Amino acid sequence: MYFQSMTEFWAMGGYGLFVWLSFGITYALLAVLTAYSHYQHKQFKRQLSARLAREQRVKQYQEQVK
Amino acid sequence: MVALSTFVQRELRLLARQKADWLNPVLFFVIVLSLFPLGVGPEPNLLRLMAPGIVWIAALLSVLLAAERLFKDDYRNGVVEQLVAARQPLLSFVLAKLFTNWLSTGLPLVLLSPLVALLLSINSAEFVAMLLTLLLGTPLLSLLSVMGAALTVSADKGGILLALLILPLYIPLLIFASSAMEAAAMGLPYHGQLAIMLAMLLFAMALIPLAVISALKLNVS
Amino acid sequence: MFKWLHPYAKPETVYRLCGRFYPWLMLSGVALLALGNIWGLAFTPPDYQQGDSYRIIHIHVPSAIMSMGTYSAMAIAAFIALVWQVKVAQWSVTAIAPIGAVYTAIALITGMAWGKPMWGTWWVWDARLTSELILLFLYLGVIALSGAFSDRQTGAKAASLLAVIGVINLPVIHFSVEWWNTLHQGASITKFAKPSIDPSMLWPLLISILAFKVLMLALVCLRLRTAILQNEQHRPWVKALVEE
Amino acid sequence: MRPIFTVVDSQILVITPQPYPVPTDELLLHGAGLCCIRQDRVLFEQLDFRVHAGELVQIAGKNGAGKSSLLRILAALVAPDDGSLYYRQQPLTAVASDYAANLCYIGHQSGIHEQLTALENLSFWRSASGIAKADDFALLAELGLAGLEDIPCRMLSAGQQRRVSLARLWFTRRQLWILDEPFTALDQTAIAMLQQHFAEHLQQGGAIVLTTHQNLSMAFTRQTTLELAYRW
Repeated sequence: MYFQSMTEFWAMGGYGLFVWLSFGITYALLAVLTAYSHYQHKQFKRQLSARLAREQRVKQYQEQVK
Repeated sequence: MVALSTFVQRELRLLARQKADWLNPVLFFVIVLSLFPLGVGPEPNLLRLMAPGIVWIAALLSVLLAAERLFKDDYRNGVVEQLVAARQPLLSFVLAKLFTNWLSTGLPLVLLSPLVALLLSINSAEFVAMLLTLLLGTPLLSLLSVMGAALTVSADKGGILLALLILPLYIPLLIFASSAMEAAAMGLPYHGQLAIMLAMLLFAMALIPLAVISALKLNVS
Repeated sequence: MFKWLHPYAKPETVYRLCGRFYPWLMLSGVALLALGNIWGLAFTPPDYQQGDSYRIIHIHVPSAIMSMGTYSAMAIAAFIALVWQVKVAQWSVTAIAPIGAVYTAIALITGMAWGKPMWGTWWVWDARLTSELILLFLYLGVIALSGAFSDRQTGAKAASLLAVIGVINLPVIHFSVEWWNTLHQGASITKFAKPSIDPSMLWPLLISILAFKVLMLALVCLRLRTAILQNEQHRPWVKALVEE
Repeated sequence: MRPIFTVVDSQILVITPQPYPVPTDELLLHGAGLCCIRQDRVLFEQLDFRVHAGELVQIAGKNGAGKSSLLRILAALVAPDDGSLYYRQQPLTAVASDYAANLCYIGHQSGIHEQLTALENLSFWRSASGIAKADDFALLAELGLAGLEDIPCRMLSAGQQRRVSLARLWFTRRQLWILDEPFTALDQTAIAMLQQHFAEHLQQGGAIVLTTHQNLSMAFTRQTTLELAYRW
């Protein structure tokens, strides 16, 4: 560890704001992109199973009519 | 090559019947130019300093405005689709579109340049540079905007999308054209910039018609 | 030439491969990023000129390098999509573009945060920052175009074409911006210097670059899986997959 | 393979369709295992499709059954999602130019620019298909458009516009016609005239693929109907 104490580490020699801002935004953006991609995947699977269920119902209905 | 002249003739005829299509962009160019002095103040030195940027940004906007409608009618009434199916005439169609698009939007800007020089208090050396850059640059601008128009012809939302696509591709042209005009203002030679613009134009002329053709093909699929 | 690739270009195979690789790529990406960044933040000496602010290099440089790298990956996929009509390649263009856009945004924001203490302002029309901004526009264009059509397939094809056009233009744009920058600002602005970097600083930087690369691959796997499902939703294997 | 109908740029004034070679049962277009997916629906799959010289193929089906999509696949505008097309036994992708040179495709949209007159539209399509100028007045008069030749097409009714669009079929020398809803907006006389023209084309060894809602009123010697079912 190069820094003497935790406070010094957070202060980053007076540049704390800029350093932690950059790192924070980077991690936040990467996390958001990952989470959003996961969400899209799940969401699509849900939509697809809903559609398959709907088609199933249509088929059942058509068979009843016959 | 299927009779390029008849295709050009058709486009010219359409331009003659739909004058608003090309008159509005030209008018828009003049309006934008006259708005700048109202915005930044009528100081001649300031205007002369800003002239390259103003002229080229106004030119971009007006050419984009004209390009947006370029393929819309022919897409809607099925001409594009049927030409794609016929394959052979497509290149002539695209070349005719490119040529008449420059004729109706690029050329008027070149012709209007004396007026621009008056409005922005540009001296004669700069005026010559502006004329030359407009002559070399507007065809390139037409090529780029026609490509953008072809890419987005079947898109649900046009307008802003077209600008977003073209903007990054347009930057080199903007840089070299305005730098040539600045060099002229300082009495420096600007052959280099013109040569680069010519090179970019030739490069674009070779590749962009092909890109337009494939863009039209994928838009009717 | 690409014949040997074809069996692997089957969407179902790609879907399964991506699913298998994703967790490992993601885990190792996060681990590498943590390693590189903690090393760079806490265990290297400060720069003698820039003090501790230089530590932003550990994300700025990797994201800037990988924003370009991601664009070339996207352009290669687009080229394959256009020439050999490989559908998976087409879909991967739309899957890659948002990742590249995020990397570019990171490079821009960290560049600004680095520039503030160095130059005194958040934004300077420096050649590299300007190039990154234009790159962001290119990415946004690809994303916007791929979503602008009612037909998903048309959107993917148009985005591929635009990506190829963009990569042809990228060098021209880059050099013109560089030239414009030297013309207008000369040496008055200190650019991000490329100092002879000390090995103790170099290792964490290299690890971070690798981390960004691995993370990009992981995200491509994840997003491509979704794209494959969306485009193949009528195939029996997708139905079987969802119903299970 | 050499196209049988080469386009000859001659200075003829009267349209004399070149005599087609002896009508044969040659298989012109063959689609094997065609599949089409639009948006989130499978329109059709495993569809086999054959068009012979001298044959008229009518594609019927409800709205949204995929008639137009099938035509667009046959016209090589869209690649099928599965399956492949063969033109004269050769894969379509290998002989695409030959195929396009023997194809006359008129889609759902007429291909008529509303700002141009009937004459101008016709001469545009003439030169687009590589055919020399000829007496379009006579042709338009034959189609019942006498006196409307030099009026912008936006002033014409939908049926009249459709006639201008279909006038192409009277001078084209392409063997295979692919027509999307050619009878839309046409009145009974025009429909009869068009079918008469179809019969002549078929007689000379041509082939026609068309979609229509209504049944054809004329009986053709060789006619196939393909009914596309609406699928969920």
